[in-house]
Amino acid sequence: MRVLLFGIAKDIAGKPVITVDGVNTVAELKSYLYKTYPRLEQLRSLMIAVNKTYAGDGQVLQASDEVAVIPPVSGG
Amino acid sequence: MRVLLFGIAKDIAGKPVITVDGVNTVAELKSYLYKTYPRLEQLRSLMIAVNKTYAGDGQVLQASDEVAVIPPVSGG
Amino acid sequence: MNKLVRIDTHITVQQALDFVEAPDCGGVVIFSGNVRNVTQQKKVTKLFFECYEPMALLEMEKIANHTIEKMGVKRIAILHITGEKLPGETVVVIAVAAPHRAAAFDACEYAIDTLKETVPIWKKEYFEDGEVWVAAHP
Amino acid sequence: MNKLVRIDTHITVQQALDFVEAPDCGGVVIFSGNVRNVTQQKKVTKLFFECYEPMALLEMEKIANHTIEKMGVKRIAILHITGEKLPGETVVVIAVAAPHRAAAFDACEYAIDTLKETVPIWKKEYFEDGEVWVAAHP
Repeated sequence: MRVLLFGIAKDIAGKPVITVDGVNTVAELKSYLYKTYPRLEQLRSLMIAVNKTYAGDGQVLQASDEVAVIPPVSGG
Repeated sequence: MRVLLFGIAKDIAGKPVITVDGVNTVAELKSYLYKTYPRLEQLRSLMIAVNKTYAGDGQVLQASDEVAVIPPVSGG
Repeated sequence: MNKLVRIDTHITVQQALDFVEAPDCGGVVIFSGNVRNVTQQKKVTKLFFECYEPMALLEMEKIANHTIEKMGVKRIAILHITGEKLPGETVVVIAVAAPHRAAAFDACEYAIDTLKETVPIWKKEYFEDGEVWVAAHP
Repeated sequence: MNKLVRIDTHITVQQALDFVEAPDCGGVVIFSGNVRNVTQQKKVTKLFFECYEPMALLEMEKIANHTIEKMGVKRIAILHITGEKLPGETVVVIAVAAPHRAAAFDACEYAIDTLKETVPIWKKEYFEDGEVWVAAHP
């Protein structure tokens, strides 16, 4: 599964897109991200968007989903 | 004493400036105005400004004052 | 100068914005009031504004001072037109710059609310079948 | 169309105003956010904004819909820039037209407050001695 990264999350991962396999839910994806990129745990918040909508931890992920890592937003 | 009139007060008096003598306070000026132009009593409010500032009924008027009749304002 | 009050035959949002914008304030809030084409189900053909100009400018300045001294505003512009206007045209613009945007919103709303209560300006609405001084009667 | 949401490299207050102004609404409230030259006592040299653009547009549209469906707004424009900006430049503009000005003030403030909480846009501040993603850490 392709996962998009933005802002400081992109800087921490060192790239704008990563490939993640073997995760079935948002919660599992977050665990994978924290294990792989521990600095993500220091952020004020970390949200996951699925198909351009904020997703709760329980949401099931499909291979075809557009998944994105959303660090704390700071627009405006 | 010259008294300036604006908006509907000017229309009711039929002129933009009137001369009023023998009034010593704002209250006396208002009485004179209501007697001379009874339609002024039908307005939602009637304020008097003395030297470009709203004045209370008790304020004493001097011949040199700039006196104005302020019907309900409706700017903006 | 941190305040601009002006009565003129033509005003624009851009004038007010240009006056208040500066790199030390992150947020600007603007109110722009326009002539409506319908009021109380009647078609408005034009509006006429009369001002007691020297007093109106003083009252506008009082409003500006209050927002700067008591409401956390850095710069404010209050512009009002005088004379005739057609539906859609701008009759009042208030722009407020403040370091905190909540203060800018509060001050801009205070300024337009107070202007409508205290500033000696009178609006006459023209309809197809007559004319009326707005808010004159109960 | 009663709403305009746009992410672009350059935006102006006038664009937003032109979209929302119409003779059926007496009042327009605008918020304009600009790059400050100082933040937390440090001189800002420039800002960089990154957007997750398709999702950001959807979130901006949700905000616009809420103001129209629930807050008495007739028309709303929400514009945000992407890319680099210098101090003093405009990064966000929200313009709201409503029949009642209190509703326009409330909706405009709601829109900018919500945009800052939900729209996936990230701001990096550049100082003379470094750079930081704003609000990333507690």
